Order: sequence, then structure tokens, then C-alpha cells
Amino acid sequence: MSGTTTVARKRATGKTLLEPTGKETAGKYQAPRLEIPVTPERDHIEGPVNASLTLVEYGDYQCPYCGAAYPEVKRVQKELGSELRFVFRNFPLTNIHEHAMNAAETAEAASAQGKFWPMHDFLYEHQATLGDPSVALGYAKKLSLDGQKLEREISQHVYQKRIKDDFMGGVRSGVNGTPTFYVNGVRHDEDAVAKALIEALNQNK
Amino acid sequence: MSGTTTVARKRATGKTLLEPTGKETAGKYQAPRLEIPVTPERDHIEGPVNASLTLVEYGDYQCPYCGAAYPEVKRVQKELGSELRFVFRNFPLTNIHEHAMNAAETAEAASAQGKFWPMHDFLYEHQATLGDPSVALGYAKKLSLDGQKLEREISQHVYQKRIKDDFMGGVRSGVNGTPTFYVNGVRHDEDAVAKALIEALNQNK
Amino acid sequence: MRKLENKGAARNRPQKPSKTNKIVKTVDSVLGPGKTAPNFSLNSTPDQKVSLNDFRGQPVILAFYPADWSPVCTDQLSLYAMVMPEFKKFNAELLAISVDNIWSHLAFVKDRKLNFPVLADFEPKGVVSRKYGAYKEKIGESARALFVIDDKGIIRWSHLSPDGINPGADGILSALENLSKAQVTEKS
Amino acid sequence: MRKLENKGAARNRPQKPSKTNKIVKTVDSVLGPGKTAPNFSLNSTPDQKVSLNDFRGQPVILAFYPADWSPVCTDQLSLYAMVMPEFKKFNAELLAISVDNIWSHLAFVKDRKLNFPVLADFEPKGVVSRKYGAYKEKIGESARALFVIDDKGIIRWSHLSPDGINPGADGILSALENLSKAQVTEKS
Repeated sequence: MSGTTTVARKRATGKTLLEPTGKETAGKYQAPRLEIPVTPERDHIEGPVNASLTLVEYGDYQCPYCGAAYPEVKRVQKELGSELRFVFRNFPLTNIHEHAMNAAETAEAASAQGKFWPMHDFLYEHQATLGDPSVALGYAKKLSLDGQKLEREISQHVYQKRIKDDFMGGVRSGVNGTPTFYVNGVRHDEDAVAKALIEALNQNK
Repeated sequence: MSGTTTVARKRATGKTLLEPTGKETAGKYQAPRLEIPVTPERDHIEGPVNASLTLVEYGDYQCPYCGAAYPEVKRVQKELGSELRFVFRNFPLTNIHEHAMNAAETAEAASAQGKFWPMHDFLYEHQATLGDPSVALGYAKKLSLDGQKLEREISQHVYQKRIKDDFMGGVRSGVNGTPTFYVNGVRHDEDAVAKALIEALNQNK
Repeated sequence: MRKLENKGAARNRPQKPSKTNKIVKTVDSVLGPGKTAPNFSLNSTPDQKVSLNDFRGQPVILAFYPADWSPVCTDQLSLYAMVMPEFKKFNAELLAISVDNIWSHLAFVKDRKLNFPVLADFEPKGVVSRKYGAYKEKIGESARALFVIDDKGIIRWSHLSPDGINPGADGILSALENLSKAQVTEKS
Repeated sequence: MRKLENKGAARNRPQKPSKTNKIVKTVDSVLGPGKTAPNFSLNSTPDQKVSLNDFRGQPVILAFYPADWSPVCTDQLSLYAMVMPEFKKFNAELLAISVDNIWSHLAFVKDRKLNFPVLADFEPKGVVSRKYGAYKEKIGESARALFVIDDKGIIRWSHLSPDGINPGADGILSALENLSKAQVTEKS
């Protein structure tokens, strides 16, 4: 029997898989669903909190594919306007990206001072500088953030638990690399380009 | 038929290989021989020029295996004393060792001022510093070399042709990696350790 | 999918490998829950072999995958290296298996910082993958198939990924959880 | 030999792989001079195939070798990358062939900075190596065998290395020289 079938059935019925299920017809593939619902109190949300369409990204600031997806998301946001809320969650691949955790901590520390999205955008627009934390700190100054507080919170890893919670939530939702997108709660297994994302968002209303 | 046989026969008879040679008995493997004879006017020789035993090394200053072989050669020299002449020729693997050519040029430039062996030894004893040319230049100063001349000759690549000639001569003699040793004119296909080198030198007198 | 992955890698701007292949080919042969997991002994280093039976008494995750070095930013195995601490909470071992040679595996493990054994189903090519129904005869590679095996060597969950879709770790974690619940029930 | 190579790599102090295996096994099957070189078509990238016949009209060096990523400081192929300009003086192309997958080859080519095609005799495993008598059935790898093929597709020189002995480039250069002399004679 097909393992794909097994998963599809599990998601549909919640039935345990511990007994052999015998021969059965292969089911249609179903992409994993977002297991951690969007929570305005916790999540970073760009766009109206109650928008009809939801795009969630699990991303890593150092991942080049996330860097490439960043302008695509901007295009999606421009196209769909107030119909869309965009949610960013952390999925730093610290084993292969040495600066990913520090960058995520920087964005979260900026968030504590109300500037998550400017810092998020800055980090993706300056991916090549992530090895030099002074660049992002310089930008924090421009944003008139409290630089001492920012630096202290980063060095004390105040937001590392939150970031790791994001990560494990992503794992449970079937994040399988970065970036992974969820379109209205369903994992987007197509290309991470504006056209495919917009199509999926409109289709899955 | 065996290609090994073909090569062995070629080396023995000089016969061309362009005609099919048909079925024949497999011959005994013969290691390649040194095609470029040791020339006191050109070669770097440590030990009596007319010593009865000759050890030739084709080496790369950045290669870690050459670094590991360096103390082994010292042991061989200590053991055999004036019976042995040791010859070092350049085989910089510039495609994988970015500092190998510069190091070889440094040793050759020191040689022009009569200090090949001290610089050769220094480079192998400081392999980890090859990325910082000031280290070897500092040593040149200690040796009372003309530092300006040394630097000029290195930057103008005065000895690069000589180094490349060493390299191609090595290729024609069957150098197949670094270090490659020739014991009394025959490629040493055993381990590059003192014991094996001494045995081969004494056996091959 | 492979072809698309490569196109992505060749462009100047990095682009995530396409996952647009919607036609899902199901393979009926992958071993399902309830079956005894066939034992095997494969090299994990040039000098060492790993046998499935070495891990009797603890859960084992088998991850068959097509090829070392396929050009994705984060591949399945890098993700598993990150999730290893979670697997360890269930006392589970992960063994990854492909038909690549052991030298390739060693370099790959080092490059991707993998923290679990990667086994060479190299010669005869794919013999272990075949036993699990996780071999693609036409292309000569292991399928992307997952198995969770219990402490007694019985397969309790299996999953075959559609072509080009990296399965993530969620299915494995659910299976390990179910396994752990079932064991608690058995004991009580 | 493999085992010894690995031991060397595992030690703290780098040590050159041992080459002490003195027993030379000769294989009678490697194709010899005078034979027509069997044509083949193998992937050099996931999208591109290279055929021997593409190079008709110029000398071709075929270098079969056992495995990508075997842990030697300078392997045979890195040496050939250095000697490429010399091969080019004879207008010769070099094609390297092993049973490794194309992704392994791509990563290996990048890592070792190889400047010639490296072909995947991957599936069916070793089928081209077998045609040249350059396949080791027991271990499922290509033998370390060299062929110099002339502009008309005839093998003019071949060489099978003893186990663990890297053949260097001298034999290839001599064969190319002889080939070039013979062609001058033919024309005059």
C-alpha cells in the first residue's frame, strides 16, 4: 500500500496507523495543513488582521531561496491589497546557516519595539551583510530604536524560545525546507513565485 | 590485455603502442622512473652532491600530506647521513591550493639569495600561515635576506617558469599526487614514512 | 522534477526547486504497517556496517532518498538533522539510505552537517531499497520513502512521497507519538 | 586499499593513503589498442548527455575511476585538471566516468575545480564501463582504467592501474605524442 494514502487517510479521519490497513486504492495526494492557527496576539501579520486571504511563510533570513521569494511576496501583497494578510514565522536552519538565528533574534527584538516589518524587510534586502551584526544595528538606529535594549535582548537570547517554538510548529505542519508557504492553511507545494501564489490564494478562498 | 603490461613493455622496450599487441601474459608492475635526472646546477640538493643514495620529492607547500611527510624526510636524512642526497622539486597544485604557487615562489626567491633550504623548512613548519605572506617575509628578514628583492621577484613571478618546468617534468615522470617520491630514480609507491623510504633506499642501491 | 530543480540551481537568482508535478504516482509495493521490517547490513563508513537489528528495543526511522548532493537549499536530510532532538525524545534512531557510494556519503554528511548514519545501498545496487519496495527500477534510485519501525522490528508507519515532494518531518513525529501512546496502553 | 585510505583520513595528522598493495591483479578484459571504442551516451549534467561520437575528429582520453569523493589530497582527476593545458596541445578531450550519480558529479566537479566532463555511468550501473572491460563486478565500481582514442574512434592505448595506484598523466601524454607522430607520418 501507498504511504501517501496512509497520510491522506490519517489527515481525513484521524485514525491511528498502528494496525496494518491492507490493500486499498491509492488516494489523491493531500498537502499538509497548517497546524498552528494564525493568532493576531502572537503572529507578525502584515495587512488586515481579518483579511479574507491568508499567506503564511516559514522563512530563514539567511536562506537564499527565501531571499529570492521576498520580492515575490511583495508582488503578491501589491496585487491583492487589503484582501490579504501575510504572516511570517521563523524557521532558521541553524545547522547550515550560521547567521540565521542571530538575524531572527534581531527581527524579534525589533518587533518588541514595534518595528518587526521594517527590520524583516531590511534583513532580506541585506542578506549578504548578515555576518556583520553592526549593519542591522545601524539600521535600528535609523529606525530610532533603543539600540542598547536591542543588543542586550539579542545577546541574552530573549526571543530564542519563541523562535524555536515557531520552528517546531512549522515541523508539525510539514515545513520541509525554506521558504515553505501555506495558502489559506494548506501547504503550497508549487513554485514560490508571485503568479503561483496568487493563483493558489484565489483558488483556495 | 592489460594496460599495465602495455606500460611495462613500453618502458622496457620503448616500442610504440600504436599497433594492437594481441593477447599476451600480464607482466609484472613496474613503477615509473624519474625522467628528469638530478642536476646539481639546477636542483635544490641537501646532502653530498655525489651521495650514493638519492631521494627526490615532488611537493606542494600547502598540501597537508606534504606537511606530514616533511618530518619523515628529516628522519630519513638523520638516519642515512652523508649517504643520502635529498632533492626537492616543485609540484604546486594551484587548482586546489591557492597559496601553493606563492609559497613555491617565495622558496625560489630565497634560493636566489642562497637560502632555499631554510625557507623550504620554514614554509613546511608554518603551513597554516601560508595565507599571510608577511610571515615568510618576516622570516626572510631574520635570515638577513634582501626583502625588497625577494618581494619584487615574487610579485613579478620571476621563478614561475622554473616552477612550472618542475611541474611538467614531474608529470612526465608519473607524479600522481603530492608528495610523490623517487627512490634512486624509481617512483616510491609505498607509504611516505621514514621506515618505508629508508627500506626502499637501501634496497634499491 | 529533477530537471526543474537543476534549472532553478542554474539561474543567477536562486529559486526554490519547482514542486508543480501534481500527478501523484502511487507505488503499491512499499511495505506497509504490520509487516516485519527486513533486516539489512550496510556500510555507514568504509570500515563500519550498520544493521537494523542493532537497534532492536528502540524505534527506528528509515529514510530512503534518491540521491546525495541534489541541489536544494534545504533538503530533507538537513531538516531531519535539525529535528533530531525531537526524534531523540522518543528514543528513536534515524537511518538514511541511498544507492550512493560511501565516499559520497561521508563528504555529504560533512557538508550538510548530518548527525545520523547515512548508509550506502551501493552494491548490489538498491538491494535493501528493493526489500522495502522503495526502489525505482527505471532510474536506479531509491524512492523517497519513510518507515517507522517499533522496538520489536515491526513497521508501524510508512509513507511514500510523490515525486519531487519533500515529506518533511510531521508524519514521522505523528507516527512516533502514536507508537509511544500504544506502548503506554500496552503496559497499563 | 580503500580501507587504508580511510584510516589515513581519520587520523589527526594527515597521512597519504597507503600504496603498499604490491600484488598486481591484471584484468585481461580491458579493451586494447586497435579495437574500435564502443560508443556511449551518458549524462554530464541532469539535462545534457555526452556521446563519444561527438568528439570524432579529435583524440579522446577516457578515464574510468572508482568513486567520487574518495579522501585523497590530490586525486587523479585533480591532477588531470592541472594537466589539461597539455592535453589541449594535442587537441584532446578528456572524459571521466564513474558509476556515481550526476548530483554527486556536479558537487565533486565544483569542489575539485575539474575542467572536463565527468559522466555518470549510473543506470544501468556500469554499463559503459563493462563495454570497455573496466568494471569490477564484485564491488560494483569502475576500474581505474585509461584509454586514448584517436580521431577515427580507434583505441590506440589503454592502461589498467593496479589497485590503489593512481596512474598519473605520463602514460596519457606519451600515448598522445605517439598518436600525433603517427598522424604526421601518415600525412607525409
